[in-house]
Amino acid sequence: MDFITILQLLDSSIRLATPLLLACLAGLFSERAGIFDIGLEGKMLAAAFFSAAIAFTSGSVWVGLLTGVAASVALSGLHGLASITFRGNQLISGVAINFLAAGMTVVIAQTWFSQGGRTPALTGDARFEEIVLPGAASRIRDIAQQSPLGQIYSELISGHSILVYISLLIVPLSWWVLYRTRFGLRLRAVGENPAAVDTAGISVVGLRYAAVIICGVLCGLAGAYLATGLSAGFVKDMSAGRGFIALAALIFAKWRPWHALGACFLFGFLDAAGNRFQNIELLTFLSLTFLLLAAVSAIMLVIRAIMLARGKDTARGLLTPGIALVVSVGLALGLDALDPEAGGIATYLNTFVLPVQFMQALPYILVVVILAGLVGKAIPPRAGGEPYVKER
Amino acid sequence: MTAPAIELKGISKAFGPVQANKDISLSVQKGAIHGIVGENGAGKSTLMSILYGFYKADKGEIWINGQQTSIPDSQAAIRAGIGMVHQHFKLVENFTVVENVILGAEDGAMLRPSISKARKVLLDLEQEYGLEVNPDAVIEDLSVGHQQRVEILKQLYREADILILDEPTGVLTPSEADQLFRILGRLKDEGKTIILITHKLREIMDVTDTVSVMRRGEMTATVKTAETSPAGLAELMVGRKVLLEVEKNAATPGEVVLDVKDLRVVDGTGVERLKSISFQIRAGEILGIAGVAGNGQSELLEVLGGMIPATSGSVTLHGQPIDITGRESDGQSRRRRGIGHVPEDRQVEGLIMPYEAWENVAFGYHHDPKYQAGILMNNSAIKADCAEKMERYDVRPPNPRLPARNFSGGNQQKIVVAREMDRHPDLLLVGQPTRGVDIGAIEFIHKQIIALRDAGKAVLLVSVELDEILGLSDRIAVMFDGVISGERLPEDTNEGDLGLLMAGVTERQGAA
Amino acid sequence: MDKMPKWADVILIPLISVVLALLASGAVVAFIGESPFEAMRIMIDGAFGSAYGWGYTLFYTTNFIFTGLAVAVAFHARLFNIGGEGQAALGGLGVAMMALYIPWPHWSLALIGCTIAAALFGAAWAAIPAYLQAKRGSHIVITTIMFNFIASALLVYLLVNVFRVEGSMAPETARFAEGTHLPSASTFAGFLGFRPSTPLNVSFFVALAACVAVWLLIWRTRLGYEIRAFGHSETAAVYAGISPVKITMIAMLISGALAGMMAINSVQGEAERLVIDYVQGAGFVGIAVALMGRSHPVGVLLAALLFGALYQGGAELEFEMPAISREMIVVIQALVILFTGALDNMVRMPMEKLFLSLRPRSE
Amino acid sequence: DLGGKFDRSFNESAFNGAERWAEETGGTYREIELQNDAQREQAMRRLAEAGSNPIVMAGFSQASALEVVAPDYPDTTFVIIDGVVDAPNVQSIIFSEHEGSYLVGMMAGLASETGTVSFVGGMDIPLISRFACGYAQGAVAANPDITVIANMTGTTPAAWNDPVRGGELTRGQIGQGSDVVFAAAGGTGLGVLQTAADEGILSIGVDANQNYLHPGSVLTSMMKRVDVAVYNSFSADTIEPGIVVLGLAEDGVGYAMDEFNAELVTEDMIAAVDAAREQIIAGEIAVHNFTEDGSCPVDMQ
Ligand SMILES: Nc1ncnc2c1ncn2[C@@H]1O[C@H](COP(=O)(O)OP(=O)(O)OP(=O)(O)O)[C@@H](O)[C@H]1O
Ligand SMILES: Nc1ncnc2c1ncn2[C@@H]1O[C@H](COP(=O)(O)OP(=O)(O)OP(=O)(O)O)[C@@H](O)[C@H]1O
Ligand SMILES: [Mg+2]
Ligand SMILES: [Mg+2]
Repeated sequence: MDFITILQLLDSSIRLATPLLLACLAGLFSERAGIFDIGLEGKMLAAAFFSAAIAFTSGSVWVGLLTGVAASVALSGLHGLASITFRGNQLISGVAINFLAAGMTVVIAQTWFSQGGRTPALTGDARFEEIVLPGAASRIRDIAQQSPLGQIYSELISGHSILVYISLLIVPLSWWVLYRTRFGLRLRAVGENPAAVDTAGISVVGLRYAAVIICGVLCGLAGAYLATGLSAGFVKDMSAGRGFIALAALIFAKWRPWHALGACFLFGFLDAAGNRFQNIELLTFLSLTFLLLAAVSAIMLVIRAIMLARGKDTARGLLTPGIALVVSVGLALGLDALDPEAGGIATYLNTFVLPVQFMQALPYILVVVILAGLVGKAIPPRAGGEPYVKER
Repeated sequence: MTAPAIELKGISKAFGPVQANKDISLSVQKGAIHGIVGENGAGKSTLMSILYGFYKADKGEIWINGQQTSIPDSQAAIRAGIGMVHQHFKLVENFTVVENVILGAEDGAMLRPSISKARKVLLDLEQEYGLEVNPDAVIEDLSVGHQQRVEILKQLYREADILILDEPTGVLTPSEADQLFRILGRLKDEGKTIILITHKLREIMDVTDTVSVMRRGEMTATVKTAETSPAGLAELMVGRKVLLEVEKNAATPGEVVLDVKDLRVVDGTGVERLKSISFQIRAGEILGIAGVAGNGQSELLEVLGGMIPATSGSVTLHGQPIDITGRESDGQSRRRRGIGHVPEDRQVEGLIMPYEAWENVAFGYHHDPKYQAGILMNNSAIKADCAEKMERYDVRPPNPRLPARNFSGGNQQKIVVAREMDRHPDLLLVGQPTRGVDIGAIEFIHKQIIALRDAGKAVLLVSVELDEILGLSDRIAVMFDGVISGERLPEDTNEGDLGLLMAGVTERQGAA
Repeated sequence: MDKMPKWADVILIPLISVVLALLASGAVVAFIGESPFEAMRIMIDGAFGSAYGWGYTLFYTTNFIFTGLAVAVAFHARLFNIGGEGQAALGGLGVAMMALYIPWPHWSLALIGCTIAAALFGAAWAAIPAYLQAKRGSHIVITTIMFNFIASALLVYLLVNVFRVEGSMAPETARFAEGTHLPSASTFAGFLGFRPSTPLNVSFFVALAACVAVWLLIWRTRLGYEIRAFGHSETAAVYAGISPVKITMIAMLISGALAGMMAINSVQGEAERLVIDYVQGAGFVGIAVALMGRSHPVGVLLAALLFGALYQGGAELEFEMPAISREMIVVIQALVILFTGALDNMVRMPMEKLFLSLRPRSE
Repeated sequence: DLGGKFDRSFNESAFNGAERWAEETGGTYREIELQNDAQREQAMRRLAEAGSNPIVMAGFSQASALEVVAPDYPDTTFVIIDGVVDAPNVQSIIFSEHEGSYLVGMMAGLASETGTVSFVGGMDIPLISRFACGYAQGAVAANPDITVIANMTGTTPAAWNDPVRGGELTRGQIGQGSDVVFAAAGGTGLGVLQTAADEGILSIGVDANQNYLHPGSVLTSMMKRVDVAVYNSFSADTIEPGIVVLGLAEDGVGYAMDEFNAELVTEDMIAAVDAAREQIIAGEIAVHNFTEDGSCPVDMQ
């Protein structure tokens, strides 16, 4: 596998991870405040539709973005009404919102545009164009001609929609809000023990609505990115399960912003890899697998090293990821060096072509494996899912 | 004379058909410590919740420092200078101490200044009142005693003038309680007004200036503490004379029932919770285990009760070995072997709160053949059994169809006690049997434990109440840091001596 | 203690909620310029107005009973099984293999065989997430979502590459042999006017039996008692000697088996072959059904009937009113879930006040 | 079929055929859009009982339902598109997608400068493989050294409506050198065509004429004249039972030329492709049909 392929893979990961990341952070705010939200999917879809529809009619993607966000916030408000004000079941409300968005978007689209639940294709200012940084190439074929550093610059750093950069900024921002502001402290508290917040004289209802609205805004960005950034228009059901994957990423990230970035990027990467490597031979597949393992071990090693430096870990903690790194790099290189034409085991292995379905399921399989193997128990915010009831 | 700090006039509150407070009036002078006593469900917590704006009274007025004040929510209460330490702590478990303290009392939108200010204030408070806690400790890592300090610190940080404490000592060790009262004394000296709700009459006698008695939602009396006695208060509360001392005959220990040798428990995080514990209990004997919470008593009960496996060691019951590390390590097989277990926390362990009383009466014994009808459970048999047990153990109301959560703490405990003792287990494990239970129920439960002993059964009693340990036990073992730091006979020791053992001082300090 | 009479609680409030949902749906229908009353009439008539309508309504109901019960059982153990979709798909695979490879002499034997296969395959697909939850604490919501995707990939692979009939374009198995065909409603209830083409078949009774069985299991057996206890408090369960690992596994296996059993209705009973993506969202509808039915078999049955009626009535609506697309039906479903499930208290709170004020005050 | 009425390709095309017929003749027709599998039979029976004749079904998934339904309504004539049902009152219309795909494959091979062309399918089902395989054969015929990359979008029905992933797949293929991409993936294909336009490569539409979507970027479209088939069925006086294969000869499949792609397609390309077309019709070139044996003579990556 050559360098540019890896870059393209990472580049694709960034794009695919962005809607996940936004939706994941949306869920993070909501669930941190104790409101479970399986309606991320629906809100994303509604935002995708309204942003595309209004971007088309107004000709401005920014107006579209605002409308999309507003639509998502409206659904959030509905979720809040059901689960905060009327203390309904948060899961049911989420399910209802998913159905509602799936149906409504198409019904309205059909009424407005008569194109079978689609918006017309967006062009020009009605779309988020990729931002090409100074000196960067934009087209894949031009990038391939550049030097490695230039490739990194053009492929990875440059050439994304503004929403990608915004979403990357939202990660530290979320962290900062949650852990460094009064609002964040209260938000986290209300998800853990609303009674504590209530006795402290703070409005539980107010906080939870605020969280749900933030969730709506972020979901709105995610949906708008899908319809006006990644593609040029709305197609029915175009969220394609990403809301659920974002939810999985959220649990995977244990409800923490930086981890959410990691989880979403990993999911995006697995997705990109599944797209890129369909119909591959077993041998290539194995060497790729070990390469991925090596990457994961390297990350673990770095994390452990940082913890060691901070005095939160012993040197022994470095051992396992270290060994894993050496072994997997060795195996990956070894397998790569085997010549499939030379006969013997290599040729034998190479006769197996993995079915495309396997490669498409692989990201999901890997998520399960990683979850079971690397991540411990995920403990959700303690008051999550329970309406706060205070007799009056 | 200045206006009273708190004056309640004609407060009434009903929860549906339950009249929790009936026309209650109360007046507390500034700078006084006022006690409120009453049975479980008498309405004490409700009254205080009204004062703190948690519930809205159906009728009545609240006057603070001579001014009529409306308290529609907790925020208004805080503004009126009222602070409350609830019976069940209102702390965010995975936050640090300082985060809990500033929650709701932050100085600005940013946390950092608030936190550094709070750190300073906490340091001052610590020096002023001896309330030491590590500001960066996470609540769930703290002992209950420390958690309670955090609750008090929260109120002090808010500069509350009126402090309400709802059963603050229910979960504290005697020394922790003493310390709490010293702090309350100091607060009082500063002119703060304190309302103290407790079931422990000794505490009332020791620290309060005045005391009110509540019964079935009504305020039956308010007296000066100096002019009353524990027995008098008890009678006012329950409506009859109550035995405050445990009455029991001398023990007649028989053969060894439980023999524990070299028991070790290492928990999931690698911490050694029990370090080679060995002891025996004979038939007709109560072994009391004293100790500050968190020194291995819970793990001891859990291992013997089959909730967690031991790492090594041996346990025999009537000479027959019990498999404590392997497959047989579960509550069911322990019950089959004749071990009853009243757990330390009835609400989290002993009962399924949404289950109705009859379902809870079968809990853990649901495999009992007399509860079965073929492959199904014989629900009517269980209900009948439950009604009968409720009758005999004086559970009120005696309604098998009421969910456990709708019983008061004392009655919940009676349900657990009825379930575990009514089968006359050869060995009864009891943890904190009377925590948060009113004196009427305490008397009852103590009698049951003695009766079981007198029937020739072995009892292992774990309690942080030294009164209880001293009153019930035939032998006392003290646990400290996972080991038994000493053994005493009750007639041969006193609270001071036990207190030292509990603190890890093993030399005998001239017992009484 | 009760704030309202029981009939108000179980009948009046859901009824008002459904009416509100239909009013909201009517507004949407009016928005696209059609008559809401006419639409309403078509839907109700389509779902319940004829044996034909009932045949389809109850057919869908059967599916939703299975997937609804599946979610409900897991819910009692506080496990949120979102994997009904995948488990049902695997159940279909089980049924297909059973029906294709064994020459069944009679449908009743085939039904037993296929039910077992469907349950086993469904349970097997739930087993890995259950094991990971029980032993490793891997969040069951994620793992079951992932297993839905994996199941779908597996089925596409098998249907395209293994089971597809030579030369056929459709990724589906061959039609099952005569001996596996389940009697349709026309056979056992023809006197009610059901015609041979009715998809409703004997597996409806299996579904009803499953309701009873689940009710017995949850409220009358020791296992059910343990499942509920575990669902309420894991610590207490351990205290009582109930093994969390065992309960997690068993509850999920039962849940998966129930989801898988949907296949006897759709695959063996109706399609008589396994087609690609035959579950078509029934697993997700099962979540709504279980939540609305408050995880009680009777509630699940009623909620399943409601959704069955929505499906069939919605289909009729679409046939009769060309301007109404299938997405409109989805909207109506959403509104029903929203009002009866999530906004339940919106109706309940004022009703409780009303009943309290009507009642003469005791004391 | 379940993809939805306005999928911009297959189903929409059928609908357009019906509309054209209705406009021209003033006749009326009824349509039913399906929501799930159980409705297939239901819909057919309803239409038959309502007296519709003929009844046209679009989509291979209808075949098994029709097998059961057709015998019950001997007086009604059924037409099934893309599927084969052997019954006296059923006409089965099959398109030779491989032949049409062969032509656009050739065009791709001729237009490609990089020597790599690619294909994006929806789900990996036989029909889509037939498109892919025909396309690959055509590309190789135009340029024996060509590399053909083929990707599928997913394994759930969401694969037909995921333009985002379609775009990513296309980017990946461009990264591997492709400069002509053929999309046979429903709504997902819109993302493919869009990305191709953004990245400045050529794309090929499917089923209906999609040239107008991105003028100057869509090289051509592989037309599958479902509209013609529907129109003919409605207009015909009598419908012969049996299998009707609509291939190049019948103009059932073909490539689209119009003002939107006129500048992209050179005279030479048209000449070469038309020559191949004649040869296929004449039987001189045999385009392998994937569904016959489930394999493809050309390797795809
Ligand atoms: N939220 C509630 N809903 C219904 N009834 C309640 C509620 N809270 C309290 N009650 C009822 O009010 C009465 C008084 O309860 P309260 O908690 O004030 O008693 P208490 O004196 O504090 O008892 P304890 O000593 O056990 O704390 C009880 O009989 C109880 O049944
Ligand atoms: N939802 C409820 N419905 C009816 N009664 C309730 C409800 N919640 C609480 N109660 C009643 O409130 C009373 C007090 O409950 P609370 O939670 O204050 O503690 P408690 O059980 O009295 O605890 P303790 O014994 O530790 O004092 C109980 O008697 C219980 O019957
Ligand atoms: Mg780039
Ligand atoms: Mg109380």
